[in-house]
Amino acid sequence: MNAHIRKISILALLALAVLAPLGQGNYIVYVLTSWLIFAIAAMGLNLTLGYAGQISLAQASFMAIGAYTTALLTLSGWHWMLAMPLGLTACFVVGLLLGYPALRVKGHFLAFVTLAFNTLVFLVLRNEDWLTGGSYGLVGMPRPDFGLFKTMKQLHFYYFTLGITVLAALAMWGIVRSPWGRAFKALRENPIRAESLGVDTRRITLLAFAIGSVYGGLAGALITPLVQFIEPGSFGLAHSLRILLMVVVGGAGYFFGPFLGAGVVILLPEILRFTEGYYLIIYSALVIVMLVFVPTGLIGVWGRIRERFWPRQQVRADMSEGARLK
Amino acid sequence: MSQFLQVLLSGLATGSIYALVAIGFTLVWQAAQTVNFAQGEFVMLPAFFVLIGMSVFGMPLWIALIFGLAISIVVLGVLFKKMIVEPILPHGGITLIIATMALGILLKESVKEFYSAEAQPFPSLFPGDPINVFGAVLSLQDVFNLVISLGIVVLLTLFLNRTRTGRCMQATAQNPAVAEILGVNVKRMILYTFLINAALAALASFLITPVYLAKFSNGETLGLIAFIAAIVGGFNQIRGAIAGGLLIGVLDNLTAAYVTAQYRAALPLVLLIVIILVRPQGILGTSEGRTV
Amino acid sequence: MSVPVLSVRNIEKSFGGIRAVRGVTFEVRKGEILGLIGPNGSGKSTLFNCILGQLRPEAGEVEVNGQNVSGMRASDLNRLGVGRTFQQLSVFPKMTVLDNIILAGQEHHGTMLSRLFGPGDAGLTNEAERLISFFRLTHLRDTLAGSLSYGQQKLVDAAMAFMAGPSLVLLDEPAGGVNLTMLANLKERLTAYNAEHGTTFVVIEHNMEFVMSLCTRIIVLAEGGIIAEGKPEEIRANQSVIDAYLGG
Amino acid sequence: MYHKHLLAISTALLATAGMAQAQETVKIGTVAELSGPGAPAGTNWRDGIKIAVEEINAEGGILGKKIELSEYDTQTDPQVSRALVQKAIDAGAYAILGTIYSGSTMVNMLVAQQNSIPQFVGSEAPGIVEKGNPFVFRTSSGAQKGVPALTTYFKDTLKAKKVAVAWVNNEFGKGGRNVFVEEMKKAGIEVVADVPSEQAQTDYAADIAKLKQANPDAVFVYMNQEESARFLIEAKKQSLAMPLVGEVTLTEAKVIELAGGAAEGAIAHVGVTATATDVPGIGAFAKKFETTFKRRPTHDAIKGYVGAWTTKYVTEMVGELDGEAFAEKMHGLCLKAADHPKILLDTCWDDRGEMSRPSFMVQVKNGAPVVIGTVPAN
Repeated sequence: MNAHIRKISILALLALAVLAPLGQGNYIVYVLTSWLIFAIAAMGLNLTLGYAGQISLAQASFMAIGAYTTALLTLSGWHWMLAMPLGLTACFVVGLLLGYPALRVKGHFLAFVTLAFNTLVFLVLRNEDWLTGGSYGLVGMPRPDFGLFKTMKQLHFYYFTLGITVLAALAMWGIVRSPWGRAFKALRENPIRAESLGVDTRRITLLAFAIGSVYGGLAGALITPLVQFIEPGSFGLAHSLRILLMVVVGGAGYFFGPFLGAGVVILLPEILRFTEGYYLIIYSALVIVMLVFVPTGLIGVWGRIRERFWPRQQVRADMSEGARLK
Repeated sequence: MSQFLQVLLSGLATGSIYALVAIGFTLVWQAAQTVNFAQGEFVMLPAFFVLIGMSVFGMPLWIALIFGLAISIVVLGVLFKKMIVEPILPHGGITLIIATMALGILLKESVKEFYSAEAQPFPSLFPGDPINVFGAVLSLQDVFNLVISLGIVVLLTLFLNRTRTGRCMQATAQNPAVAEILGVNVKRMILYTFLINAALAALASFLITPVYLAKFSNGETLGLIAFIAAIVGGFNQIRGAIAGGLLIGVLDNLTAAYVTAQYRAALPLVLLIVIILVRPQGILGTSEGRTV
Repeated sequence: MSVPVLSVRNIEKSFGGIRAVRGVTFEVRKGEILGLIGPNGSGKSTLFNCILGQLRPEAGEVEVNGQNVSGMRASDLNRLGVGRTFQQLSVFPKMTVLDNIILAGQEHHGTMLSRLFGPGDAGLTNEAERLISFFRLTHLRDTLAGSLSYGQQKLVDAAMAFMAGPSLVLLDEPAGGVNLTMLANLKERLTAYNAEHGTTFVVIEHNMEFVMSLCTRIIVLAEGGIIAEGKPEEIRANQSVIDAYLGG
Repeated sequence: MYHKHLLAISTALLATAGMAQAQETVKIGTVAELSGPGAPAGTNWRDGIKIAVEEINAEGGILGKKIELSEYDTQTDPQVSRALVQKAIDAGAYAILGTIYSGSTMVNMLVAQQNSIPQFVGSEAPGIVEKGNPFVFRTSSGAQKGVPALTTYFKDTLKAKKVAVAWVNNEFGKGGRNVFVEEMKKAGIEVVADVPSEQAQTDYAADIAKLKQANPDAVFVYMNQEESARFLIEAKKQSLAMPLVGEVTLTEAKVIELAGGAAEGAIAHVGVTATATDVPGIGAFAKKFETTFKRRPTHDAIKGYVGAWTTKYVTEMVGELDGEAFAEKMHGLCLKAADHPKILLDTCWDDRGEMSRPSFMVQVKNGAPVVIGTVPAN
């Protein structure tokens, strides 16, 4: 029965996503599209952070790898549908190479390695201007054309992105529901016990990171045709941090957390417009307050409210907190 | 030759600042398992406290420095521990790391909006007279940076090894549970670590800002380099932090001068990956006994 | 004679000058239920952790079915057919009992890829349900493991150790904190499992009654060394064991 | 004197225009770097525009319609800037003023082009006018015009045989560096050291040591404000003896404030400068800006100011609110300061939107920039 309600609400949300841009100006459609794209990037990071419990500060760099690969190939005449998988493969391989040394050591080394990696990607994109256009970036990438369905119009591109997002979400759903997902969950709840049951913590974390990176690459592959201009500065550390906070704000380890978090981060500047430059101050302060009181993010806040007004069966006190970061 | 010497000496002077920041970072990591991603901002901020002291309250420089130090210890030491680390640490290390990232943004943006988005001049603490060393030029500032940070390391080591409080702090860092049984006031010892970290950050801030200028974004690269210095040098050693700091300072300058200026910022990453692969405990670190 | 299931040779481990385990050597044969007992601080937990690779001994070797496992990671050890339980509660509290048990088996089936693309239960539901009913937990199949009673969680913990069909299971204080009825149930089930599958057990336990009635052979440790070895009744009568427990 | 005169005129105009005011307004969108790293430039740009719009509205607006100014903050993010130009156009903007960072302009100018909306930008990267976009116009000369103006200075005044270039490795610095190297090649001057540095770099020891080793006759310094200041401080420390010549930034008030004594003697070529107070329009603007905002205007403020006023002048020459006609009129247009005082200096736009006007050589003497020569428009 609960699953029934869940199904209906997912369908309702999907319908909302289909109807939302109708009759809106190009700007709103653009904002909605970038919400979907960042939700994809955040979904990937959620796998790394929320499920495998590792901090990655390189999600924007993986977006860059996806974006530049797609841009270079589509500029040389490839179709987006062929260019994109190549970008994703590149992200997967780089993710493995980067994660391997970092995850060999205990502690939060992945955070530092990815932090430094973000700088490296920026430098390569800027310095190798024979390939990447250097600090001027790349411009004029075509939007994918599917014969009858052209995505040149903002609204069409939105639906194209929505379609890709739904597919990406379904793939993620599959991962989370597979034996893998169970292993992730076990890892998060009790890593030592999981290890003693044959769960290869190191390898599964590495793969989670690499798959999470692929989602970053997919988001990048979509940014390219959306903005039709990419430059190294759009994939800096600040953006990685922004995606990380999306995951945390939405609720790390919850399937729909990234959508919520990305929505908040993309839309908050609009809502807090009246505060002018203070919006980041307010936002970061709110994040800290949230982490003090409800570390499980906005989805956790909702859970608390529901628990308060419609209490369900009594749960043991030590178990009442939600899935949380280690 | 004089170019090499110049680059080497300047690298040591810069590296000594990295070392100061890295030491505080190491201490806090050991005592409270806190990885502070706002460490760079902790160095950016104290200079602004001094500027506020001078411009708003009209203090003379030396008073303003003491004022800046005191405020830093309260805000970056006590308040940081009480308002952020204490309530969030029970939720787990990752949550705390993310909170310190948000804190970094908060500090940076606050300075930008409430003080200035532009760089500000900062008074020099030492006369700028150049000292000629075999064709290389050092300022008195450089010399003091080096002397002060080495001095701090010596003093800190003496304090940790020779005083009762210092030994209690070490016991706390190694095994809080045992320290507690031995009658050490663990909470107070951890607080001391945060105070020392704040004081070191303030000191580093006062030493570099005359050259780097006071700007809200100054912490961005400094924080990263300090982490990497700490990891490269060896996390569980104060000596490690200073070795890592000096090493990065020198290598960074040598890379810029002789290898590639375009990729100089990649050096810390390369160093980090090499260390992780070859010697994860760091150059001077000892591998930790704890496995479970 | 065949190769011993577990062979421990000359294990040495010290902590800061205190020798917690001093050159312990023993073997366990197929189908045996070996009890490791000893007063607090006798080194049995340290020995246990050395065998399981959680601690790295300074000297000595551990072999499982003739293969050297010194320094092996826990997950690899498990894949060699070594199951274990933990002293503290070690179920996955936010997962159902069924999911707990399936997890314990899934890493032994298929590849990394097939676990990613395969069916959600990795085809293990039937096997898991058999084990659940063996441990008489069927009515709790879909309950979150975290909401079970302490004793029930101990049963789930034990069941997980058996899911992968191990040749050797190490039980770390299985009786600790479990009430009498549940304890009898646990002992009965372990014995039945041993009889049915011929699985070898090594048990660390404080509860003498439990050990004496469960085990076929007992090793007594004191101050890091073996002071006695034999059948339960021999141990019960051994003067040095009584001294070790009473006199220290 | 001039200032008072202006005020009198504007008050008089306000009085008459106020009565005949039409309800209709002209919407103009300021899309600028109001936060993020570009905030200092963006806020000056916006504030320059604010002064202009106040003046224009006081004079009755454009074609008798008041200007309704909307601000959009790009957070110095090109993607956001693109979205915001779209947003401004969705809201009915007749013209876009901004952005300043070339990276942002490169992307958002496509949107204005698609919608046939004229756009005045503060960016100086050469690429902007090389894309065949008929709707983009500069408010200051691009690097490929500004830097060549310096060639004669290096060649004739400094009589340099070998030079070095120290530049910040972003799209701004790289553009300037490329033009400079090209120019030196043409002039037959050898470039003996080519030293890139990072944006927000703090340690310039290695850079200066390299320059010292190369020992050129002069160094061309092409960096943003605070980087320039840190560079000058380190140069003084290592007593780098040759002349340091820059383009615009090196002698800006902010750089002098930051570098203190180390800025002494630095030379720069400046398009428009608030220090050129003997140009009447500039003096008046600087004064008004300072009383309104309690700080001195930068060249970005002047650029914004000129952009807003040009919008008015040219629209009234066209006689209607028509973006395409406006763009057509702009190409090849020259405005004389005598006829259009708020243009400040005689200014021309070519058929690509590039602008040219007389410029100045400035040197820091006794802690203040002093005009040491003028350079004719090129």
